[in-house]
Amino acid sequence: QEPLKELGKGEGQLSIVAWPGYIERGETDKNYDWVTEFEKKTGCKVSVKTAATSDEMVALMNEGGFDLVTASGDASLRLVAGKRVQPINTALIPSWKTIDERMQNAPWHTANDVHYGTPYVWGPNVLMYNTEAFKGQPPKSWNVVFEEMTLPDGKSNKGRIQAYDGPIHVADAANYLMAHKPELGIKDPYELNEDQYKAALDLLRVQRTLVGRYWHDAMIQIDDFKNEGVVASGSWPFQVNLMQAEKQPISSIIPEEGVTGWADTTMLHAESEHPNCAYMWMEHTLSPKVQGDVSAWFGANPSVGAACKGNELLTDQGCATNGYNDFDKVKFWKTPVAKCASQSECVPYHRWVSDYIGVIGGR
Amino acid sequence: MRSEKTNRAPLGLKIAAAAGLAFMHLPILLIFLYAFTTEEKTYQFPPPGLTTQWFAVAWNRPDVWAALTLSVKVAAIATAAALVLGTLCAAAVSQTRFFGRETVSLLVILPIALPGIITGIALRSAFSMADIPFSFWTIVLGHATFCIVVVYNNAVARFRRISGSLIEASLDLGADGFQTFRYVILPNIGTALLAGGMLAFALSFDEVIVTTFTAGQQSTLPIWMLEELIRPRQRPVTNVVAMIVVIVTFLPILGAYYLTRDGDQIAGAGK
Amino acid sequence: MTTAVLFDNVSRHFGAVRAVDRVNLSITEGEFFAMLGPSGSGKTTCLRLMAGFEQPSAGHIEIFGETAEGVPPYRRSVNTVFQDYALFPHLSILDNVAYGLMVKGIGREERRKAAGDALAMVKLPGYGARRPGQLSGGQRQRVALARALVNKPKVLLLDEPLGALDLKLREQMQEELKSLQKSLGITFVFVTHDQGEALSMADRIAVFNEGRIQQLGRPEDVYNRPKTRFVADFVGSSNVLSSKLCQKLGLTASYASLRPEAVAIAPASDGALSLSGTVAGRSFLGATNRIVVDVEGSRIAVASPAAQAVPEIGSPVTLSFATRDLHPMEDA
Amino acid sequence: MTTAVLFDNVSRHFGAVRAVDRVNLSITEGEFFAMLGPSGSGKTTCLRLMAGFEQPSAGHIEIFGETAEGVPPYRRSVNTVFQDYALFPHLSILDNVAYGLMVKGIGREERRKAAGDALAMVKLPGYGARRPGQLSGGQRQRVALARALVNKPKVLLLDEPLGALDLKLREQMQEELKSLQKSLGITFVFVTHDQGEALSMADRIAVFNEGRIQQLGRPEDVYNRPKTRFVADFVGSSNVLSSKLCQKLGLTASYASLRPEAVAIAPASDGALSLSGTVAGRSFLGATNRIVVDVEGSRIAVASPAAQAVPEIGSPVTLSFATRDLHPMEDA
Amino acid sequence: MTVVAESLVLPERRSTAGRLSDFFWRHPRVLLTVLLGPPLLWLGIVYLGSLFALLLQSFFSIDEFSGLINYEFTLATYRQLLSEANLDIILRTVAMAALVTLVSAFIAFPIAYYAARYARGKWKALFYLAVMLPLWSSYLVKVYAWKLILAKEGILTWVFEKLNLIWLLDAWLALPIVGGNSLSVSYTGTFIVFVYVWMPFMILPVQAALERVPANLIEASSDLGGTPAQTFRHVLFPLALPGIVAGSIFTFSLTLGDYIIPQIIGSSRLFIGQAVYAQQGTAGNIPLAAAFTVVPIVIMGAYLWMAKRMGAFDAL
Ligand SMILES: Nc1ncnc2c1ncn2[C@@H]1O[C@H](COP(=O)(O)OP(=O)(O)OP(=O)(O)O)[C@@H](O)[C@H]1O
Ligand SMILES: Nc1ncnc2c1ncn2[C@@H]1O[C@H](COP(=O)(O)OP(=O)(O)OP(=O)(O)O)[C@@H](O)[C@H]1O
Ligand SMILES: NCCCCNCCCN
Ligand SMILES: [Mg+2]
Ligand SMILES: [Mg+2]
Repeated sequence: QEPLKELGKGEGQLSIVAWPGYIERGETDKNYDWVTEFEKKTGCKVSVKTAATSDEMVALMNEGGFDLVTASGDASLRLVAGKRVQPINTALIPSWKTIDERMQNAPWHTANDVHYGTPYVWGPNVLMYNTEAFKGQPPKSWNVVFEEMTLPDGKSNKGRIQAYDGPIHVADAANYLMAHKPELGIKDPYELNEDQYKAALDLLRVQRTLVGRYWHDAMIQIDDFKNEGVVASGSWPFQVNLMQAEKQPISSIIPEEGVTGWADTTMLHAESEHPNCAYMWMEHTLSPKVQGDVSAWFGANPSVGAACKGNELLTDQGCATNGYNDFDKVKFWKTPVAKCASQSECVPYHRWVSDYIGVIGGR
Repeated sequence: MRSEKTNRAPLGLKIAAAAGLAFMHLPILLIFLYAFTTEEKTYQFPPPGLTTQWFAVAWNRPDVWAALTLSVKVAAIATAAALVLGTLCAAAVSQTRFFGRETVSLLVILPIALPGIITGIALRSAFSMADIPFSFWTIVLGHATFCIVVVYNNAVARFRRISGSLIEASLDLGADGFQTFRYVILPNIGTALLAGGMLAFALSFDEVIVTTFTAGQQSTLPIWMLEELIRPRQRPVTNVVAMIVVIVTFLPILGAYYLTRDGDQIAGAGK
Repeated sequence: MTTAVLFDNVSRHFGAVRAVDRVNLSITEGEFFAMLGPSGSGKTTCLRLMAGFEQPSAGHIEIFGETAEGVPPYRRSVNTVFQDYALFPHLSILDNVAYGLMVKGIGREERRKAAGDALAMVKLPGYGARRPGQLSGGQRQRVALARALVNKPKVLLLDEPLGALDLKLREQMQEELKSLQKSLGITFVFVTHDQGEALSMADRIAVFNEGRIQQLGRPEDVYNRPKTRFVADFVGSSNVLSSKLCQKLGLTASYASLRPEAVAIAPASDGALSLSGTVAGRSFLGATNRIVVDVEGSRIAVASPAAQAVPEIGSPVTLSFATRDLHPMEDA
Repeated sequence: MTTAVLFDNVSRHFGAVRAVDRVNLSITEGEFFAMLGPSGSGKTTCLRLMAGFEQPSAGHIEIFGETAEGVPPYRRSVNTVFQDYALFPHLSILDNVAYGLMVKGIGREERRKAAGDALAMVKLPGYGARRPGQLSGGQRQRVALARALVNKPKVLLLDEPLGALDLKLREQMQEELKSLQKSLGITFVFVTHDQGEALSMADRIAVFNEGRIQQLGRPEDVYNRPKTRFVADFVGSSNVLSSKLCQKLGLTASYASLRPEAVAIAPASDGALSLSGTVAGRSFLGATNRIVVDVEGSRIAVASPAAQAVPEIGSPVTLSFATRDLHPMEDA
Repeated sequence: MTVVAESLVLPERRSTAGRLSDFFWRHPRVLLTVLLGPPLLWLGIVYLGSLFALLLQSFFSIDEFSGLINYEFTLATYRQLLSEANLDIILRTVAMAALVTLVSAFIAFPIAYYAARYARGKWKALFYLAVMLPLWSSYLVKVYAWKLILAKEGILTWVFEKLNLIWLLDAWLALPIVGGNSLSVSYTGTFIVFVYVWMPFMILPVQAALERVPANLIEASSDLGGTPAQTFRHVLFPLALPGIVAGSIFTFSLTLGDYIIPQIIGSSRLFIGQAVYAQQGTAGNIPLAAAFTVVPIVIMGAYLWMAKRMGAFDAL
């Protein structure tokens, strides 16, 4: 498919599949609004469909009817392979050149030197915890969510932790094993041979005994921290920010094992009906203002360096707090494939999917 | 039944029935209670304070009105379609004899006896195969499919009660088929159709699962509620809406009861 | 004399069931015609063939000389009084009666007047505003009658119209129906399984069994001279003398009928026949005592006037009767 | 002679309705006792009081000398044959009949045997495996009977058990019931609104009207010597002579009854009374002709033997009857 | 009395309706077709057609990487359906549905029985309303109300605390399988909410069946010596059974397919509805989703067949 040659008039409409919290029009907090102005400026009316997991995003895009998707690394190449998204003409996006160099040619949206979208924001999967349960002794390791232990408040962590309800969470277990079982020889948490994979699943089976309910939806996780006595879980900075704003005793850290993370790309559907509006939106999202606002709201890092300075909501320390400088420590989500780079044969994603359902089901 | 006036229910039965009813209703009272709470972000128990402000807030929220209007429209049209199809089917099954008559009742029951998710997915994939875009009409189609059975059940039960000789009497007295329908059949099944229609409306009005699969971007009241419950802005507004729906539907339910009371029970109601 | 209804070899089969089987009959205009027979013998089916609710499987039906097949019920000037009355529950009594006129397009005032007159004729003036549910069985029956009669049908079909009524009420209605038929001169075809009813009301009776007419004739003929065993058994409580007894009495027929009231408990006088047996049962019927006598294994019932002494059970008695009261019968 | 059932001034009121009103009766063990009366006269309610489904509002009931109040139906050795049989549709015929034994804890084999015997007694051997829906009305009635009798009740209550049956079947069942009662010696309390049935079957009859007993006595007494106008009217088709006619005949009573079969159409012979009038109607009843004569505005029915000639309608006739056939009555 | 028919056959009506009526009378098959056509077209063609199309999809497979459907006949999807993890899901769901149905019948029966046999006049209307109102209140709002009740820091805990019964709750939650960290993340919680939401669907059919039991059968049983308990066991219950079966069609099927309740109240172990939803929506694996739907279809098919034989459809 050939990318768009030149920009025309807006079609008046734009529909986007996005992670919750990615596209705000001031309904939750009126300070966070990067849609209203865009609509006024371009006449493109934005509608958003949120998706809680990457798989859901892929499914929605396969089904069609959307223009854009904010795909994470574990979804983006699948979309490219499935020809669900089209290459973009960077020349039609004036702000392309302002993009952080680390992101400009990132492998999750570039295939054979062709770009399939504009970087949106990126961030780590942090360890969120309840400060009262940890009584001033913040956790240092992911072990609080993988192994049974007594927390500083004197009670066991059993039933009080959560884990992400997506197969990609297997990578978190692999990441933990990378640090704690070096003998397995894991080099990349997304590239696991049978033995490594089995060890990760075993670890997840232990975790199953500790988890009451897996988290699937950011808002429900917030609810569970408030009402279900959950005190620690892998999470997104988004939830941390929201709860802190509500004055909940919540904090987060990047544990010593490092973290997995996401770097998301705004990708254009192969059969988009509103490509002009879509290009306008991509351009819009690359403005330092929007980049800064999204980063502040979601607890993410901008893909445009300029956003780190002078954004009211993000503040000048924002980027540092959200880990802008830890880019290299984050193992970004990507889709596990059989033909992997670090070793001869890896367990492919479809097995992650079915086995993770099995683990949660108690197998 | 004649001596039952003098019979008293055994105490154990009374207690069991009362406990069952309490189980059914206490959570609903809770829903009502939270329509008045002053806390808007979480459902704190007991509520920190009580207020009636949410009624005004709900009244002024355009999204509430949009969802409500859509739901009413969908339910109304689905009910109308179910009324026509259900009545035709009931008339055919109860007034004539044909091969496969038994199968028809099975076919009519199927969309409600199969879990909604199956109906939903089946229709959804059929729509996308036939390249029908999701719209208001795809929702209506999905709803009408499982509403037919309620109308059908009510109508069949009533047809069974109209003695066959009533229709023959009309023909005998010189009324042709259409006159007989107009002057005898319709007046006699009217209340049953009304009751069936109301139940169909209620079913459609509260259907989430089938709607989830047959709606595009439209948001009916239950879809709106799902969104609100997962991503709350002003939580009590959802309760206000739920409460008002219950209260507003109170009278029609009572009406349906009195309309069909001395006839067949409105059995299988509200499926 | 015009023929009102003609059945020419009419059959109506439902699958394997021969509900009506090669029936021939011709009902004369103005006649009170009764169809008598046990349950399932095809009476209702015959009536429905006349009304047009059923079509014959074979044979031909004429009503007043015109072919009836293919004419829908609503275009036949034949009306029916249904067994369960089939009053329209949603209409007032007056509107029920006016229904036939309404669907013919008669104006409101005119049809209400006609309906009022019809109600007066069945002695229910002033009941017009009620609903069918507010009337007693006998009253409903009369409304059904008025509803049919207001259309001035040429033939009125009545399917056991008195079946649901109390004995007392039934007797009263029998008289009323009979006199109404006389005064209107309409042809009545009346279905019943009550022999008394048929005997007392009809000009002619057709006795049905298993879809066929067993005997067709005046009540006296049917009662006194049953043609078949079945008729003897079913109409009145005639005794059927077995071939053994017939032989003993020197008859050639293999069966004969003998009415209980034709038998006396007394030694035979000149020219009378006699049989002897023992009393097996007796019951008081008001006007008569019914005494059952065992004669060589056959039971013969005797209707003995109440005034006469009743012999004890077990006592031997002699029965006597005139030769002319014995009616030889076909075997069927 | 033991008293099986005793009603001492028993009343049962439903709100304003006096279903049973100060009834006294005493039923003797082994008796065939009939309760006769029009619809709504309280017969069923009396039966339900005996069975224990109703409790008296006032008065006292004893069954075999024991107080019945407060004893639930399932602890009374009284069984009922319900009008519509009330067979359990989900049980086989055998299990229906064995039901009473099962709930008493009788073992499976034993109760099946007893039930089989009971079915044989009512002439339904081999029907045990069927369902009630597969039987005809008369067969169901017999199953209901067997189901009650298998429990060996001391009193059997029967609520219009023959009401739903065909005339023919009814007559047959009447005989069977009667002989069964004789052979078992059980007390039968039998409700009916058919006077013929009551007269032919019962040892004694209680005639009910509006919750009260109008007359209690042997069938002959009730039929021949009705105590009240109501009884005369209801039992048999007695003529009730108005006070005007009574006066004319020189009687002191204000009403008198006169049975149709006691009247002859003939000039009065010695010592007989006579009245003259005109023939108003006539109908053939099989054994007799019923001739209705108008006498100064009152109608008097005459049962004239079928053999006798029937006068034309409108012709003047003279009626004659014996003085002893006139029964003076109470006004009620 | 003005209309006198001159001949047997009244004049033919000239109106279209009259002629059409005659036509239908002479050709009843055509009338039947007109009556049955539209509903059969809808249900038989559109609905059944969709179902078959869906089932057809279960014989395709999905490309694991791109998530696109591979339109070639294969039984691979069924092999996948029969994996241990998926069998767990099926078993778990069927067991839950059966239990929910059983307990719903248990709770519904006394209510239906009281309403059918004892409630009269105003009380009867009140009972009817009391049964209908929960049916008319939003399913979602009810489920969320239960989330509040069952949460670890929810109303039930609060009540148990006030009653000093918290040990009882803890003891229950300590049980294997039915227990968990809190009611809202345990099978117990899922079960309670299922029963709560679907039980009302059981009451009306049972009530209808009970109302059809003639009163004199109860009296006959009593007359024959049956105590009230025996009468219930041998007469009332067997005769109400078709109603229970009719009601259970709903409790069973609705439990079988629900994905919202176990998602909100539960332990993240999937139920069939969730699996279908996840495979269809989240994973975009339509073939596997279709294969999953075969399970409820087969179960409900067998169930309906049995129910029909029991005469339960008359009680619907
Ligand atoms: N529509 C039908 N389909 C099948 N069989 C029928 C139908 N109508 C009548 N029959 C059968 O035909 C026979 C005659 O029935 P019909 O109703 O004419 O009898 P009947 O003499 O009126 O009896 P009853 O006195 O019980 O009313 C019966 O065996 C009946 O079962
Ligand atoms: N449970 C009741 N509640 C109110 N009224 C009743 C009740 N049972 C009977 N009655 C009334 O009591 C009167 C006598 O009724 P009962 O059933 O005893 O009459 P019956 O002589 O058996 O009449 P039928 O011949 O019609 O059966 C009637 O007026 C009836 O309406
Ligand atoms: N009161 C409505 C509850 C929702 C149940 N819907 C069932 C539809 C099944 N297809
Ligand atoms: Mg008939
Ligand atoms: Mg009675």
